[in-house]
Amino acid sequence: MSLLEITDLKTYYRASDGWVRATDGVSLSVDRGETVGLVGESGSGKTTLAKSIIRLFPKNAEIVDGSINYDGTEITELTDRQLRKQIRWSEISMIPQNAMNGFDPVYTVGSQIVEVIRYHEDDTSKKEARKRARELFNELGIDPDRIDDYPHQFSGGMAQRAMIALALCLSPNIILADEPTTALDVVIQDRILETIKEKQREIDSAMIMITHDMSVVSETCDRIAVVYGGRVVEIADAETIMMSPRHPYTLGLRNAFPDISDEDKDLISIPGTPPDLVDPDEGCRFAPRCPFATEECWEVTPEAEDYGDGHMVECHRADEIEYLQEEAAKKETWMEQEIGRPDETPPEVTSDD
Amino acid sequence: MSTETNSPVTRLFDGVANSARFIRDKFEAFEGDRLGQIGLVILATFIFIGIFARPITIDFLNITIPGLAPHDPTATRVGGRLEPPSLEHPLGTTVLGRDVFSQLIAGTRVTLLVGSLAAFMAVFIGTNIGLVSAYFGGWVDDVLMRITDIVYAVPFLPFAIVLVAILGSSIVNIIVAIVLVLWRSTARVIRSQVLSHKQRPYVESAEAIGASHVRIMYLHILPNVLPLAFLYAAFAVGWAVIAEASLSFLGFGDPTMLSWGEMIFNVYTADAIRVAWWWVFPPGIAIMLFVMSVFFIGRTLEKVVNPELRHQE
Amino acid sequence: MAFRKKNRREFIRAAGATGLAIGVAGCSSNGDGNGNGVSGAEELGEQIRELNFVVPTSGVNQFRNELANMVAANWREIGIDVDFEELDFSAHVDKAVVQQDFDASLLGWGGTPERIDPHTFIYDMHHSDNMGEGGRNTPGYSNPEYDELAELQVTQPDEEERQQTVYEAQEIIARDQPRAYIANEGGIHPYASGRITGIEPTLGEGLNSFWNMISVEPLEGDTVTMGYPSEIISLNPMQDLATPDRQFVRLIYDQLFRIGTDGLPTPWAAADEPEIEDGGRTYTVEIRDGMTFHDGEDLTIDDVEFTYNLYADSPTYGSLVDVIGEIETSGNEITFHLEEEYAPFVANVLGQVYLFPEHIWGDVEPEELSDFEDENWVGSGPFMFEDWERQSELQLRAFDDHFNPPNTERFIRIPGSDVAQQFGALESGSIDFIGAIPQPTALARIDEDDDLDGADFEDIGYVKIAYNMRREPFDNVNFRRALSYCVPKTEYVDFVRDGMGTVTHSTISEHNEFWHNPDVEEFDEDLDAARAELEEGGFGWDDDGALHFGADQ
Amino acid sequence: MGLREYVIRRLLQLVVTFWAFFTLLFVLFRLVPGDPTSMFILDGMTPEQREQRIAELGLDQPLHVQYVEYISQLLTGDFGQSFIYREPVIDIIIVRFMNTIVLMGTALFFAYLIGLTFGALMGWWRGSKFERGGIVVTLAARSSPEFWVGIVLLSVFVFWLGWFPSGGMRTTGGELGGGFLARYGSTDFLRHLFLPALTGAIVFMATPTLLMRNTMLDVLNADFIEIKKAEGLPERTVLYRHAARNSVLPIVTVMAIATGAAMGGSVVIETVFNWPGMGREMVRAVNSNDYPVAMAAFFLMGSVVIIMNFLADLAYVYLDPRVEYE
Repeated sequence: MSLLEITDLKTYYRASDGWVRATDGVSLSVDRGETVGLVGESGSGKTTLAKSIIRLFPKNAEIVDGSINYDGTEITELTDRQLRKQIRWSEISMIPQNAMNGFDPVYTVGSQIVEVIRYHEDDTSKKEARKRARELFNELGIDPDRIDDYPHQFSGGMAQRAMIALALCLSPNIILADEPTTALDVVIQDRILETIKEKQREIDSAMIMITHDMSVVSETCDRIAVVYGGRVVEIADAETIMMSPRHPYTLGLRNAFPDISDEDKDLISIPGTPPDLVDPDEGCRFAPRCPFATEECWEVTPEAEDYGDGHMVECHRADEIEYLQEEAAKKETWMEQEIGRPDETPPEVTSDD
Repeated sequence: MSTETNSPVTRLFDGVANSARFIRDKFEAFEGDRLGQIGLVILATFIFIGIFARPITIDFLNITIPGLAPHDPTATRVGGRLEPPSLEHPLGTTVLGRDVFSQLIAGTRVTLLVGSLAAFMAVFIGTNIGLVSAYFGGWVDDVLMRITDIVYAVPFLPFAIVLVAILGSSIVNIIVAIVLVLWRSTARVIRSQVLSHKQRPYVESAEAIGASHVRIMYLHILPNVLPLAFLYAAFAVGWAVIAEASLSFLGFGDPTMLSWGEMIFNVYTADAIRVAWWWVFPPGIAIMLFVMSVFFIGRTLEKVVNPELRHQE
Repeated sequence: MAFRKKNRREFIRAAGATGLAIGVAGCSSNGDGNGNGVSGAEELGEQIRELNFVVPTSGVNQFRNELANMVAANWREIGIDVDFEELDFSAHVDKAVVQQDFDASLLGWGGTPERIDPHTFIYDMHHSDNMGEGGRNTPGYSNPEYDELAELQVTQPDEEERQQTVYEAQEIIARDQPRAYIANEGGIHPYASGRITGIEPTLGEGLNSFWNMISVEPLEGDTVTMGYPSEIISLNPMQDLATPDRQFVRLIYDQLFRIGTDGLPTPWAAADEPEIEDGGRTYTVEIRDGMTFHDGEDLTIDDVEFTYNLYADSPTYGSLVDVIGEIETSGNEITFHLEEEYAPFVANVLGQVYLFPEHIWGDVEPEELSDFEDENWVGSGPFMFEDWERQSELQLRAFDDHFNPPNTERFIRIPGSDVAQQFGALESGSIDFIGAIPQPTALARIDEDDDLDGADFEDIGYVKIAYNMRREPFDNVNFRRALSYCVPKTEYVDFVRDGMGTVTHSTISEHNEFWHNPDVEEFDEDLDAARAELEEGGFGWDDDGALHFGADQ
Repeated sequence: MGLREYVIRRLLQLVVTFWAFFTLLFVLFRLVPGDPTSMFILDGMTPEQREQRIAELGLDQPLHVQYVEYISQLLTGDFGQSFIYREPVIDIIIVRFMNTIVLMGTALFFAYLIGLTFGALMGWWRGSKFERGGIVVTLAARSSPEFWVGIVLLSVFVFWLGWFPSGGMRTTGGELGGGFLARYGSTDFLRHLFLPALTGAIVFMATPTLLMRNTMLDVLNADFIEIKKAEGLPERTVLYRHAARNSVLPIVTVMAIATGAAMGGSVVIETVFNWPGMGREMVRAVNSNDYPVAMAAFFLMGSVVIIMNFLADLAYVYLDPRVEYE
């Protein structure tokens, strides 16, 4: 039994023109101590998926179906109070994208750490809580005296470390890290990632790392789930995703980031934008942007298929892996005019075949 | 060389393009914004009434467009004393038998005049002070902002009353009094906006080219803060109209210009509030509607200037 | 745009057919249709310049503001450009009376009881001695023939003789029209007949009169509350006092004589009429026995003598008693020796000097007098000062030891922002009467409300337009007379004031029956007559109807 | 720059502002036509009396002499003597000032109490009918001049329903003077206070309502609010300790300015309700050329704004740690 077991989760938003299916039938499991990466462009639904785990979404959103089982507790069935007291932060905490905005600007960083410790641990005195905050600062490489500083007095990297301290202060079992380093410059990024990994191992917690950056996940994650259009389109261990992905979207994403092994490689981005998730039609949601889409892709929603070792892929053409990988590496494949519904502009791939 | 000759021209074009885009945005912003649309309709109606309130004679064409007001608003005894509304006098008559409906229509002009002139001048002054203050900084900024502080300490109505007592109560003096106080908020806002623009690369590059201060301020920075000035102008119209009405109500209005505020002052001094509801309510409601329409429009413009607001609606 | 006042002529031209025609009568004399387009003088000189017409704002006086508008419209009608200038009271007085920087000025002149004696209206207002800055003779009227009469009447102790002189004087100024005398603005003062009784409105003052305040009586309780649209400045009799102040100072302080309800001085603190000897140059007065001040001290003949010396020393009021040469006292009598004959001595001096307690004011330096503050305002009058909070209320209490105690135990005066606001308070019952004329709209409400009534009174003061005779073309008598023919006096009284008040043509009101000359020349709205006057004066009109001097002028 | 230097610097600016403000006033009032004797001329003041009075008041002195004299007088805390009443200005003005402060203070208090609550709710229920209706109502109130609101309230509550007195500050004939509580604590006073204060509250309410709604929206969208929720803190804590605390910042500045507007607007409300306040006194003083009183009234109104602005700045330093002492 995994620590966290998400089954067929559907989180929808009410919008003026219908339901936005931000998470639409996602299943995912996370083991103790494991790091799972959620990768996708912005708007793909990865953040909603992660926040659904602690039911942290606006008033107009709700989990319409599915289950989130955390260590035997069904999170979807908890009352708000139980959720707050038992799950949030004490079991599952988070590190936001921009730490600077993650702290309330009008209170000192230390007081905000103390606030959360004292809320969850009734018998911890203020003094003890402060002591723990200082220790955490020390461990994370910040001068402990700075707990009395205000957020704006920290540099970006320091603020992110302070945020990590906040996320770790209750030794949670799962940390939701939402693009924890994108706001920072590259040199600091690595050091912060290292720090996170180190602390994670120390307290043996699992982590869900949300990012659009393939290079970040490849270094830090055990397994990677690729999210598109509110669904997990491909999931496998990090190496498989990086070396031999089967989904065209994963291929495209990989193209968009520099390859550590091949410095000369051109960066290719996927044309188009993520789909509108308001009441989507049948068919693969990636089809409109996919250079390999066939008639079937437009008509039939692909089911997840298992390719061994937990490598699940939702694609009709996942079997043609060599061809796909070869073609996807070419820049021309991703030219915008090459893509579209077959009957409008027939893509070469199909006529060639 | 090419950049040097190019730069002012392109900047100018950019400025024009910017304004064009702003105006287009403005109208786009009204789409789907019910309040903004209502505001536009009300304002357009008032403008129409204001323009055609009284007869207009075009000399060289030798034609006279008849006015909307059925009677001379100042003529006494066009009806009886304090007659309630009737077909002849849709809004009844005043204590000296003047036609309230005609007065209401004639008052629209004064309102439009005060609103537009005062707002334009206040925003013009405010924008320039804000621009100069932020652009030059240092002691210039210090002096101008201290002056702004002092103007902020001036309570508006008492100041206007004193000024009108000195200069006499004419519409021009009332506008002057309003303008002298109203520019302050625009100056502050424009200043902070310009401060942020000053740091941007395009200003640095203009400086590098050796453009003059005036050129940088008016050709490079101004087009970028103009939308904000527009917004403040919209609100200033509302405040100016309220200010004129309040002054008139206190008896400091221009005696030669019958405004809505002065109509209420007349009801008040004629001690007819309890008797002649038809004389009190129309001008009061007119003031409210007019200012509301301007505020509705301002709110919509605000979304153009500050697109973040759009997502919050 | 509402062109109500300014440049009406231009407006008419610009607007074309707008139905704005006003007073079309007499247009034909304007020469429309008789070929040459010019009437009046054979050849035209310079055009008459724009005239500066200083008038009160409608906030100061709505009635008079309307009147001014009508007058200005008529002046424009006969071809004169008018610069219509509305001013607040203080600015108006400063410009017209002090600076004398005006062409025509529309102001009122109050009809307080001490002005029932014709001296103020005849001498102060029209004698050439008083045409300096701030003087009463605002128009700068200077006519030796008239001056002689004005001086003569002061020295005539015989009332019949003096009446004849005053009659002649009135004829002369009616003929010369240094001012347009328009209307005596009597009217009604509203009161709650359901709450008070014994009201006694008098000539010129209505319910503000002294006699009313001591005779008014509450039907229930012990308090009468009076409303007045403005606040009292001071109760110090030695300060510069405005009319509302005087109306209360005289409740607290007594005089030797008071102006009676008939307008004639009657003995008050004096026991009897004065003994006049020496051809009107010696006045002897005996004071009433047993009078005391509010603090219980006796009022003696020494206090009276002290008072007159105090006035003589006062920088503010010294001139009032200038005419007194010497004062003697013996027993209960005080004798005044005058420097010269002064017919209105009883009304204007003995009736206006307030009696002071020497034990309170004795040590005050003359230049401190106007700043002196007697916290309890101790006088000997029928009311005692009780308490005062400015802009809130002034409370008085009856002085029971007075020889003529008031009928109400307490008297409260409430200042308000305006009459309209106070009328509301009268209706709601927080005020018992108002010392001001309400708007015509209130008249109907008085009729409808069983608890309310209006006290009618007439006025001897009037509203008038002063012509600045120091400047041309006002030095031309025909010009002034023509302007006076443009004043719609009847319209003003009947329509604008809804019948309150009376039209006047003389400086002495018809309600001042003894002194009023009913046979003076009359000027009411008549534009034809105005044009005829102008033609006679050698003026003429151009094609546009604008008024010009004749070429020979 | 440290806090202390900042405060000192602001204090110095305050002094300069005061001086400039005062000089402006002096010049302004000397330009008003007429002089303090104009009031009396028609009531019998002779030309000699007039000249005597002008000299007494020192108004025949050159302007700069009058200016220096007045400044030095003011430095000793003396507003001088009323030209008309001939009493110390302070005696005349202080009661009016208190009356105005009590009226406007009450109005502002309720305007902000209601406005902030209303605005916060509008922000909370964004997009709802309540919010949309609220905006229209608020803008309608903001579009109405004070006198208009006052007249409507008078018509309804006094003339029609007869629930409240039509004006004044208390029923007449009672004991005058008395302590603060005796003056402002009685039910009679509160009955008189209700309508004028309501008028002010309605007019002043719009600004805090709309501002609170906007800042609420901003703050509720802020990342840290989400973090605070993720931390498991109860909604109340998040709302009050974090969201509201941050929303208050812009309100503080606007409140200082609103106080100024309220002081200025008091003239109108006092006129409509015959309130014995400073605004009316100032109009009277201007009309009768009683400069010392008019200037003192104007000066006090301005001072309230200047001082409120100063306090707002200081409060900001305390409330928002991000403020730098520039």
